[in-house]
Amino acid sequence: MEHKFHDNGSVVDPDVKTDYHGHPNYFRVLIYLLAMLGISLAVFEFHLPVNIAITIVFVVAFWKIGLVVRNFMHLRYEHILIWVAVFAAVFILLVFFLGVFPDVPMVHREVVPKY
Amino acid sequence: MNIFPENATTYGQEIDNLFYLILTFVAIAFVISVVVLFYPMFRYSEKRNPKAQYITGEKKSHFKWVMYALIMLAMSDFIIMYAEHGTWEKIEEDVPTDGIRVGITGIQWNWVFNYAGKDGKVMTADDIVINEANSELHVPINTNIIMELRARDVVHDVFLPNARTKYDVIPGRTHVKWANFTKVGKYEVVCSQICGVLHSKMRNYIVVDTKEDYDKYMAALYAKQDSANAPKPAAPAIDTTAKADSTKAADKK
Amino acid sequence: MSNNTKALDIRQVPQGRLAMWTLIAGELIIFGGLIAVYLLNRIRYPEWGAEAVHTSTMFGAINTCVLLLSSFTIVLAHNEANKNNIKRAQLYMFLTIVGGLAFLCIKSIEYSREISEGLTFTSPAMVAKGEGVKSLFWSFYYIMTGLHALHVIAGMTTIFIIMMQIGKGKNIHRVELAGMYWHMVDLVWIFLFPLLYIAK
Amino acid sequence: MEHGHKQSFASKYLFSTDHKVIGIQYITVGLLMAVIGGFLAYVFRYNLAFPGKDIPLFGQLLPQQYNTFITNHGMIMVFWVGMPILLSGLGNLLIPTMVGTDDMAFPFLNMLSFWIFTLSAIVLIAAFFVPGGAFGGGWTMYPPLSAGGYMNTSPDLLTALFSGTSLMILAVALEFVAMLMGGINFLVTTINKRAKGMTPWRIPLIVWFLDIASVIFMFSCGPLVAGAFMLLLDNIVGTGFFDASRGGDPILWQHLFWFFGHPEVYVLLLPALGVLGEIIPVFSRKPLFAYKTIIYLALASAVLSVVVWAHHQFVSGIDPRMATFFSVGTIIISIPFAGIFLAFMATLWGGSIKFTVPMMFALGFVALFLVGGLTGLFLGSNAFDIYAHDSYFVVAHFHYTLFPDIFFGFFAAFYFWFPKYLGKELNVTLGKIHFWLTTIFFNSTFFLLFFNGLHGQHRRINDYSFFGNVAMEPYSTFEKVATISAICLILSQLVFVLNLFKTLSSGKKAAKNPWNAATLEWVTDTPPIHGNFETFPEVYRGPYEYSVPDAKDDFIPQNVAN
Repeated sequence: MEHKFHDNGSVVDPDVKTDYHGHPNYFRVLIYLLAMLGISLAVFEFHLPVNIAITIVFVVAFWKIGLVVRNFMHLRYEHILIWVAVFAAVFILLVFFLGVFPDVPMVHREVVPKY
Repeated sequence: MNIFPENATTYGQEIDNLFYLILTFVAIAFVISVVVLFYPMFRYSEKRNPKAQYITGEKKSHFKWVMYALIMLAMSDFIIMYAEHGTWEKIEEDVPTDGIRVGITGIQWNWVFNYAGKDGKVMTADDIVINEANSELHVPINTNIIMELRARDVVHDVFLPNARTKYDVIPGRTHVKWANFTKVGKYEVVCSQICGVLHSKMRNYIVVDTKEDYDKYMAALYAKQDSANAPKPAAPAIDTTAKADSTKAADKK
Repeated sequence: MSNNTKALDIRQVPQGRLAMWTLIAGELIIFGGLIAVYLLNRIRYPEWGAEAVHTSTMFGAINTCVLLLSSFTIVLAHNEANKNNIKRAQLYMFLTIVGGLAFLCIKSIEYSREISEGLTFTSPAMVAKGEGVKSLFWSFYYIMTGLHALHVIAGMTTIFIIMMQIGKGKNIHRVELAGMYWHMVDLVWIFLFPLLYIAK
Repeated sequence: MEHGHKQSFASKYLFSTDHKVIGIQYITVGLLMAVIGGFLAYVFRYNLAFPGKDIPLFGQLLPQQYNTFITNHGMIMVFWVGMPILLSGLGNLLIPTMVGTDDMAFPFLNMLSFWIFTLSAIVLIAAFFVPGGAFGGGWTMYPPLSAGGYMNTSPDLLTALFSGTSLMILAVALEFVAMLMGGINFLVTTINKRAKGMTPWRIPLIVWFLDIASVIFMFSCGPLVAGAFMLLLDNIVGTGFFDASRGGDPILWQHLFWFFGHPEVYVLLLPALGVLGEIIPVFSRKPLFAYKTIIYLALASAVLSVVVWAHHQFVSGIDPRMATFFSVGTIIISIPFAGIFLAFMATLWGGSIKFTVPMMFALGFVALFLVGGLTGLFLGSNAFDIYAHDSYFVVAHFHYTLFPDIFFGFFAAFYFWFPKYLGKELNVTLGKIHFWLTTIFFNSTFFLLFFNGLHGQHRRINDYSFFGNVAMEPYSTFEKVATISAICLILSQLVFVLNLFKTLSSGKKAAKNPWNAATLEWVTDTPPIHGNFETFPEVYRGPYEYSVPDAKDDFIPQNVAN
């Protein structure tokens, strides 16, 4: 069925080229990602103090996620609303985590009945 | 006719007063809203006002009326919050430490009452356990009753209408709540959270005695426990099932 | 449109990408909810660190590597599809599917090792010993990796169908959409890897 | 447009990808489920008033059946009546026509969504017929009651899978999948397929609200989907995610459930508010008061809706300080909704109000919701909630919010858009009788229950004569009044059914724009053709241009250029 939208700018023809965004250097991104993986493995191998290790590992994980989302999923070329949607998802998870935090991990273990 | 059932605790009246406070605000808001909603239905009906005005409401001079109402609502909201917070703190956060400790454990479908045994602590092996249908928990008047609330199988909810208190009991947790009864009488303890087939039949009593009656009742209970325990070693107060064991094991870590 | 510019009007974002982003946001919240629940329990039970020792960091790292490489190949497939090099796009998509299969194979080797140690979904032996809390770690391990594996299978199926379709010259723009889904699967794994394999 | 070739019955009515047919399908299934939900309500209400008596059309009600019935009544009315009718039904019917396009962005996905939804309804109903019966532990499904075989003892995987509990979880999960598909469709359609000139501030309020509701739904259901997966595995495999003896946490489920469960209330509320936003301006002949501000308020409430969930758990063992935080959140979220309602009331001022049937339902909604909303203040303040939680006060409160929301919202929409989408004029007298009967019997059913609740009547009990506090007069009389009114309320819906069938069989053909409304769906034919518009309209103005000074008519349709 041909579409009668003329010039409202929406891309509705299914076979139209969707390559409206730029392309980063994918290979370089891959190298970064593998290097990040190396860092988290190194952290594991060298038995750093637990707190530091966990911090590094999670910073690296978020960094990797950022690299994949921004480059492979082309979020860096995307409309602002898409950014809002993705960050809203993260924000909502954070709210959930913080709201439940006092009730699950912080529950004093000793209140469990001692029979 | 009383709106609430008979009040029997020190903080019960506060809850009732809170209701009347909120009712005042709500009644005012209700009357205003009803006027705002129904007056235009008469004044601006098709017959009386055949030509409507063009008001988009985006102008500040129009929208300010909504703003006033919202500010009023917000203010009354926060007055209510301020007024009730003290009651909440008193009931939920500041549990007194001195008083008589009793254990109330929800099982399908009964409340099990634990009196402290000789050691003065509940949930130990020498507790006096009452696990019968329609059983009574005797407590003295004008004393802080500190209730350790537990559940053994599913989620229940201790509801004492006359004490104006209620709390869920969750397997794996202990909630410590309190009440101070001011009237002698026999009050219901019901389960207010659906807990299975016979949820509707889960009802026991709290009996508030004078101090003398309570002492007499307890003395009789201790005597009975002694005679029951004399020939054989003390039986565990609560059956230590595999579930309880594993919780305990988890606990030590 | 010229390269390297953002879509300024939201309507310039094609329907497919818009829907895919919405789906990804929804999926991220589902997985994120699971991860949040796991994290809450992980903080509550420090003894889970001792259980995580039984997971194989080496296998996990290899799997991460495999998924990263497959993400790379699918993004190349998208690149080629845009240049209308259908054959090369199909080749890269095939490589991605191979990557997914490799991931699943490694995962199943891991599973069989753990199951042979008695660490199963419910770990009845542990529960019988009264170590129910420890068995819960394994329940979480299997539900998280299992749900992820289901997504891997779904992603592979999608990529396979689209690989067939573009062979007939249809739906070339869908290569990118399948790729986005595959990246999402990759993302989840990137987060699961430190959670389950490194934090010990 | 493809309206030349012939379609078979199945492809035209059953497996149609036309958004209008799908919308009508959703509403039909929703109404059928409402019949089931209403029947369940009738049975357990009758049992409450006359415990132990034989119930006409049913017989004896066992305690387990009572639990099953109240559980499924709640489930059905929220997820299988409110959601399909208000969100999916209205969304499918209205969004493409109102934004001026031919169909949804993904018509096939849309059809799939409807059939998955129907499957979920079938799964839910099937649970009644498996051994052990449907789940009966409250619609909130709190574990451990819903896990580990407390309801259905299950020796092996297959029996466990086909137990009432598992089937209910599966049904909910399937419904979520369906609604997620629908939500993606709504969003993409609105964002990407708008007519030329349909800028964001020219989109009708209901489309905005349906989209905001979809966003709330999609962003809040994730944790519950994960939780449902875990609960299902607890049931069929025997894991211990919510088993306290193995380190699981029943409170966690409550958080997961209410993190979705409370935003769900707004998912149901926003589409109905959107209906008001369409109807009130049309029959006041006045622009919607503060249209942009209403949308900003709705967005604010969408953001706030994720920080209020734990007010359902004030007495369930959450941290008391967090309870205060959530109490404040609850109180704050009342402000945007109060603002929206006040804007609707302000729309009436200076208007020229026509009391047509849809307008009566819309105003009835506002008036009744006022009671529901204001009683929410009692429950939102956490100290009074200690007493009122899980009592009939709560039951009356949420029926005063959800009944006007789901049914008055739906009836208003029904009487308003029926002439458009089915092309027949409804009988006005029957409509007015329907409105008055519904309003009167609704109030007499639920208003007295506030007093029962305040007197300590707790929920989900099949026989109150067992409890001294509530077995006394006048509360047992109130029970009987509520039951008789509830039966009358259900019977008065027969007027609606009569009106519907009379109109379908012998109604007059409706005009193209019977209400003189300005939005795009009234521009096209009645009923709209497949593809909606002969030529796609172009939009030049906002959706509520009524009584514009110096205009020819008292309304200017959106597609009319200056």
